[in-house]
Amino acid sequence: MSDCSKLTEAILNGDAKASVAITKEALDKKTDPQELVSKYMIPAMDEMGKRFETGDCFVPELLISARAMKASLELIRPLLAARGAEPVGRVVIGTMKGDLHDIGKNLVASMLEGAGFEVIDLGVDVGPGLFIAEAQAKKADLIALSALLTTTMPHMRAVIEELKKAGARDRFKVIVGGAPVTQRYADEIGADGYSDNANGAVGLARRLVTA
Amino acid sequence: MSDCSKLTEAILNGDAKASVAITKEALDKKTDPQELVSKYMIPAMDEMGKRFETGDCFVPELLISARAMKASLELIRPLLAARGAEPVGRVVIGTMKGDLHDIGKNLVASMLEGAGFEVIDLGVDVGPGLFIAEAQAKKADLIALSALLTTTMPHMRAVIEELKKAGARDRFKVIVGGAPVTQRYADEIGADGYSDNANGAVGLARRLVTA
Amino acid sequence: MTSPAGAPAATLAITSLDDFIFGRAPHPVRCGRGMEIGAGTVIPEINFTLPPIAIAEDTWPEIRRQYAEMIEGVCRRAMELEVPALLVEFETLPPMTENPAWGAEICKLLSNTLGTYHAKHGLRNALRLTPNDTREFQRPPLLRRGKYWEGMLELFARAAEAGADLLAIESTGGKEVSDEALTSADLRAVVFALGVLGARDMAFLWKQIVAACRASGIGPSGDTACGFANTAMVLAGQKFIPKVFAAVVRVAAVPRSLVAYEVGAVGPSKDCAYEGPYIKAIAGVPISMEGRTAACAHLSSVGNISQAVCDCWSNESVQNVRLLSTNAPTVSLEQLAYDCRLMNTAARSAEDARRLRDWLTESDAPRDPHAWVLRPDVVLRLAAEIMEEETPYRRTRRAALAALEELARAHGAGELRLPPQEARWLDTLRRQADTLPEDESALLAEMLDSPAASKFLPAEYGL
Amino acid sequence: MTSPAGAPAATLAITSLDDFIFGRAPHPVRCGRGMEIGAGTVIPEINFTLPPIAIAEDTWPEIRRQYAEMIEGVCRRAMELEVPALLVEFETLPPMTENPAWGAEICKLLSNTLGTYHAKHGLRNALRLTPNDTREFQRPPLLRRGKYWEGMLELFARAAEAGADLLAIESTGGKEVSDEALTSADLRAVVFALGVLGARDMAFLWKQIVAACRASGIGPSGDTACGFANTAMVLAGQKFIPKVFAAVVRVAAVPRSLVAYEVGAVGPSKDCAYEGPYIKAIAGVPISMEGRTAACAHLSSVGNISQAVCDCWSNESVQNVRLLSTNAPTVSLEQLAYDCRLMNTAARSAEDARRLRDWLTESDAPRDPHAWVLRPDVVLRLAAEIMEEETPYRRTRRAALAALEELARAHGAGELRLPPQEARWLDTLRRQADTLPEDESALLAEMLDSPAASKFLPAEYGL
Ligand code: B12
Ligand code: B12
Ligand code: SF4
Ligand code: SF4
Ligand SMILES: [Zn+2]
Ligand SMILES: [Zn+2]
Ligand SMILES: [Zn+2]
Repeated sequence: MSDCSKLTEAILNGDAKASVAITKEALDKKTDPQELVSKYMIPAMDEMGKRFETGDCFVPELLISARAMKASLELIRPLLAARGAEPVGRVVIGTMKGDLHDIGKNLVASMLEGAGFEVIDLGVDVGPGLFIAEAQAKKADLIALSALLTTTMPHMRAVIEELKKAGARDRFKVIVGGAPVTQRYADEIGADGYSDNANGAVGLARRLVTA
Repeated sequence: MSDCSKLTEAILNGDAKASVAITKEALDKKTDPQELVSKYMIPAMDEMGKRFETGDCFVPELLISARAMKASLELIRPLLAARGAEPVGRVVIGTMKGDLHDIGKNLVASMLEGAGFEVIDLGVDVGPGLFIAEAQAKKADLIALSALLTTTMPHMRAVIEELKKAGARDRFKVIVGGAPVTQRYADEIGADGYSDNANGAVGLARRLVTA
Repeated sequence: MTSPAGAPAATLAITSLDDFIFGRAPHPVRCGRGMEIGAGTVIPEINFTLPPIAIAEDTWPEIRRQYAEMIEGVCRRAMELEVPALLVEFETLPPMTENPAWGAEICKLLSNTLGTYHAKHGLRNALRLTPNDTREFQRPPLLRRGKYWEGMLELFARAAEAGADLLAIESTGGKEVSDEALTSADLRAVVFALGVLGARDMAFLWKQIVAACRASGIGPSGDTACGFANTAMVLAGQKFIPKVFAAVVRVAAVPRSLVAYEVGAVGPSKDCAYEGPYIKAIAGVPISMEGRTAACAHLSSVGNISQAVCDCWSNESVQNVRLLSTNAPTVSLEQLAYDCRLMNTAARSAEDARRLRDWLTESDAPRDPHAWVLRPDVVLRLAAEIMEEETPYRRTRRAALAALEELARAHGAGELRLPPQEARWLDTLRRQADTLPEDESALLAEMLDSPAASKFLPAEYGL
Repeated sequence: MTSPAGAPAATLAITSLDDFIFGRAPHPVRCGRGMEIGAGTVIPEINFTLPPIAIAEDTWPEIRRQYAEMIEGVCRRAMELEVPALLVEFETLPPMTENPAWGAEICKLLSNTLGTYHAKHGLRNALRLTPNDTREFQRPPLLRRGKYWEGMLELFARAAEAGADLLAIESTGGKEVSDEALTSADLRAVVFALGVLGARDMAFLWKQIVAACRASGIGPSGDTACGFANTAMVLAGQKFIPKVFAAVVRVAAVPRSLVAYEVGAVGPSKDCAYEGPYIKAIAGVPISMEGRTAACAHLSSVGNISQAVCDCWSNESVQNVRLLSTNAPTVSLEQLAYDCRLMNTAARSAEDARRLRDWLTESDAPRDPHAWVLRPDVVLRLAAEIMEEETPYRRTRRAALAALEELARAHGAGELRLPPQEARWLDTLRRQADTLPEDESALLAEMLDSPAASKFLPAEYGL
């Protein structure tokens, strides 16, 4: 089993080919897929997150690692699903109506995927109705809202209000972010969480799905 | 009667001695006191207001004129009162609790006096209770609130709320001012008026008492 | 030095460092009410916007009130501070471009107040209208047709009647490819987005803008690589991508921005176009710049050097929030006015202007690669290199190569400090750049065959 | 010139204009974590405060969160911008002085973060604590006893333990007479408030502060005539009182502010003490100044000239509101940092430092009387005149006379532009000043016999 540590390394290096190969080999050897994820893959992404925090690496490197992780996960997911195991969590994400800024949202989406979440990305300029419809249809755990314009922030409140009206507020955790959004604003509109960066969004999402 | 125009001039020059002398003389000649006020004195202060607006004079000059006007008014008021006429209006003014800035408030008070209002100045650091008690005791028309600190602005709302609780909101017009106060804030707390300067405060007070 | 001896420096409008100073451009622009830009005096350019508020029918009176308050506060203070002239930029918010009547109404409101301050108080001024490039509201964007494009055309056409003196834009063609290229530090895709797609869109778009301006007698001012190079700069500022990468993107953005001036834009360039010094050196038009005074809009690593050769000095954008003194737009105006006073005082002697320019330069340049590529001397050298090439693509490729070489040289010579995690990216990027084909069609073919192809519509670029 | 030949210029710490520059003071101050002020480098001083919020038990956690956010944002950006050092001023809000435990708690919070940034990132820094002078909460004020004075004494005593490196104050003794004197442009009463009352209170108060600092090993920094001369400046800025009057009040405030340094304060002076240049010239201590960068707190007519001979450069105060980029305190810090970079770059050569100083000076001085009296050359001349007198009262009187004469001279010579409604006040004020008795006790007797007497308690001034 000790060669599985190479999986960690492959993800750290962002080497998708290697990570897929090692994953295949491990699965052929009947390694527990859950263990592969929790012991070798998640720690790799956590380490990348740390390096990013300390300024030792940049987003492009983070994204490449996330892609390697995702490639391996694609092999593992069917196995976990067959066992009845669910992904870490399912997230519907998008940028608010009238807002086209998606760089931050895309980063959050990629990092969530890298951390093992299933991400349904609705893109930009997304109205409250679509968020809710998709979250219900895809049985999401989380709705993640991004806004970069102060003029589009109010739509975040609208999503939460619409959820309440639909009697579905309890079924989803709602997290919010984007440069003008603050913890105070998140509290004010009754969101379940806020983070000012993509790494933080991952930690937040993890806490909320296990809560 | 045409020498009464000298009264206007005396007030414009801030010459209290002259203005008192002319007033006395006019009253001796049985000139209508109401006419003295409305035809010769108020126009003088209005003219000073205009000069101030255009930058042709400064507050010290304004204050001296207001003092001349006040001195003459002191002779006239008893006569008007005897006839049953009231002053233009009665104003209770003060700076909010916790706030010691009074330069602006004092200017507003002086200008109101100059414009013929009776002004009861409660000073600085005044709590909501005192404003209301004094306004009731003195049968004021207006309550004028001044705040220079954003931390003391909230007490303005408190005055209005307390008035409501006491069932006395309709009995007084409440006007607010001071550097951090805005028209929007005034609207938000349900004040009857706002002005960002002492001259404006006079116009505002006049409109409100005649409304 | 990177510039080979005998480079055709003659293609630059400014060839000598001595002539490359703030306030003075080879081709000054007259506009508005008694204003001349680039004729020896640096002019403050103020931009302001709404605080959080929905833009709708029922909020419209409040929105009008806000703009009236902002322009009044700014004009009054400008007059009190005796600014030599005042340039006001009105950058619409997207709903005001989609609904051009709204944009025109606010524009008119601003222009009326400016007119009054000129008539009554002699305040020289001009109004620059910057409609949004809303075409990217759908992806892949339709660049030459559809409702967004129609809305933009309508606002261009109404600009003069609405009181604008200058027209500008922050155009986005090519950005649909650039965005992901930036977060992946994919220099190849960035060069494609700027040099192939962006440059083509600029040529198309700016011909239309210049035509609209000529038809109505107002000035086609300028554009910016904001969607590309500023996005990179902001991402680098947040430590998301390497700063050296963002610096290279800046230089690589020059040929795209230049297209506007080649087809008739006259300046001033847009404040957020930090590639402005290159444009001034090459095309000779006056430029607007922003730096520390724009900290209200974004933090910056080029807060001083950005001022070195500016002709207008801007705050980028500030919301109408209340500060302890007064509203934020008036505060910004005051800061700009004093900065301009200082520059214009120094500029009473050309030698002193150069001194101030050099201190502004030296104070930032050694600390940051983005600042380094804005050094006036570096600008002149790299601009000359870029202009050795004929086509936008080749210029963009050359710009990236030259910038990388200059950064490596400066770092090697100890003139530019870089932390190790930055320095190692110089090699990574160099390897990427070296494989860029000389021939544009080779890169195009390659891109059409890559995942990026799903992001753009070739026909919208005339491809 | 007003200064008679043979003036005892030797009483000034700085006698030559050549030595009167920014960043360098005869008596530098070492403090905090590796910081030296006035030793050749201009240092940014940042001050921030709460947005609208009540200060109470239940809001306390939010208040702590706000200060934590502000200091963290400021320190991070200071580090990223590589400032030479960072001075943070914590000016308490009145409830934090009345309840010293609150003031001490926030002070500690700030000091802890500063400590961490020094230890982890090598950021040199120091913390200046400025308790409020709450004594004027009652009028007439009790200056030497009562609960307000007790609260202040307690906070002075706790400053060191709470992590402060420097102690300052904006003292107000005499203001109870000054306020009305200002709105009535009563120069006589102003001179009394400053030269008789204010100076006496300063001597009393500063002996206490110096003793408290010596006992705990921190630095007694400085005071300001904010309550007097800045009130006048703001009133003049709003066109309430003549600008020439406010300018005279500024110079007349010098002898009062000076008392602090005579009894042991070592600097830096308070940022809002625009009389700082006089203090530096006379006492040789480093000074903190503010100008265009403090537009967030008040608009100013001395935005550039105030910087000419500063040692710390400040934003005065900004609320923690959100701007487009980030929080306002971080934005202020960025602006200060770039300004300091420019000054420190110019200061690599003393000759260049003087050049920059002179442009800063020239850019403001001819336009405004308050700016005029801050001209470094005017400062040296008037300071020498002031120091020909022995007592605070006689210095204050002389200061007013000298300032009036200088303004009249400069106006007459066409060096200072004044509109007619301003110019005529020069005579009005001169007539007032000429009747000021040479003898302090004559003025005192006169005042005790006037309506002003009801406003102050002589015993509180040891009278
Ligand atoms: C790049 C950019 C653009 C690009 C957009 C490219 C794109 N595809 O996204 C372009 C040039 C097109 C653009 C256009 C406009 N922009 Co813009 N833009 C920016 C800029 C420079 C950077 C934004 C960015 O990508 N940051 C980097 C990312 C990684 O950070 P981020 O988005 O904050 O995301 C991070 C966190 O916030 C968090 N996060 C984000 N989402 C979420 C969600 C959740 C759930 C969580 C937990 C966390 C989280 O994690 C992310 C990663 O760490 C900002 C300035 C700035 N300093 O922010 C202005 C800015 C946002 N734009 C602004 C404006 C005004 C506009 C325009 C209206 C300009 C105009 N007049 O045309 C248009 C609007 C178009 C529209 N309708 O949306 C203003 C917004 C003002 C306001 N507050 O309302 C800003 C602040 C610029 C400014 N200073 O004025 N813009
Ligand atoms: C002078 C002054 C002082 C003096 C006060 C002298 C006095 N007796 O009033 C002194 C030095 C003592 C002082 C102390 C403090 N101050 Co102070 N002060 C000022 C200053 C410089 C000028 C205020 C002033 O007199 N303006 C001139 C007058 C004429 O204008 P005005 O008050 O706005 O009034 C006009 C209008 O608003 C209107 N108006 C006023 N009242 C009313 C009422 C009505 C009904 C109407 C219709 C109109 C109206 O008409 C007036 C005439 O046109 C301002 C800065 C500024 N730019 O405003 C800071 C300022 C108000 N002070 C401030 C602070 C923080 C303080 C202190 C807390 C400082 C400290 N840390 O110790 C203490 C607080 C003491 C206390 N508890 O009140 C902050 C307030 C921040 C905030 N928004 O909360 C300010 C804004 C300074 C700053 N930039 O930080 N201050
Ligand atoms: S530079 Fe910043 S603010 Fe200016 S246009 Fe670009 S994103 Fe918008
Ligand atoms: S200068 Fe303004 S802000 Fe500073 S202390 Fe004085 S009043 Fe307060
Ligand atoms: Zn832009
Ligand atoms: Zn802009
Ligand atoms: Zn102060």
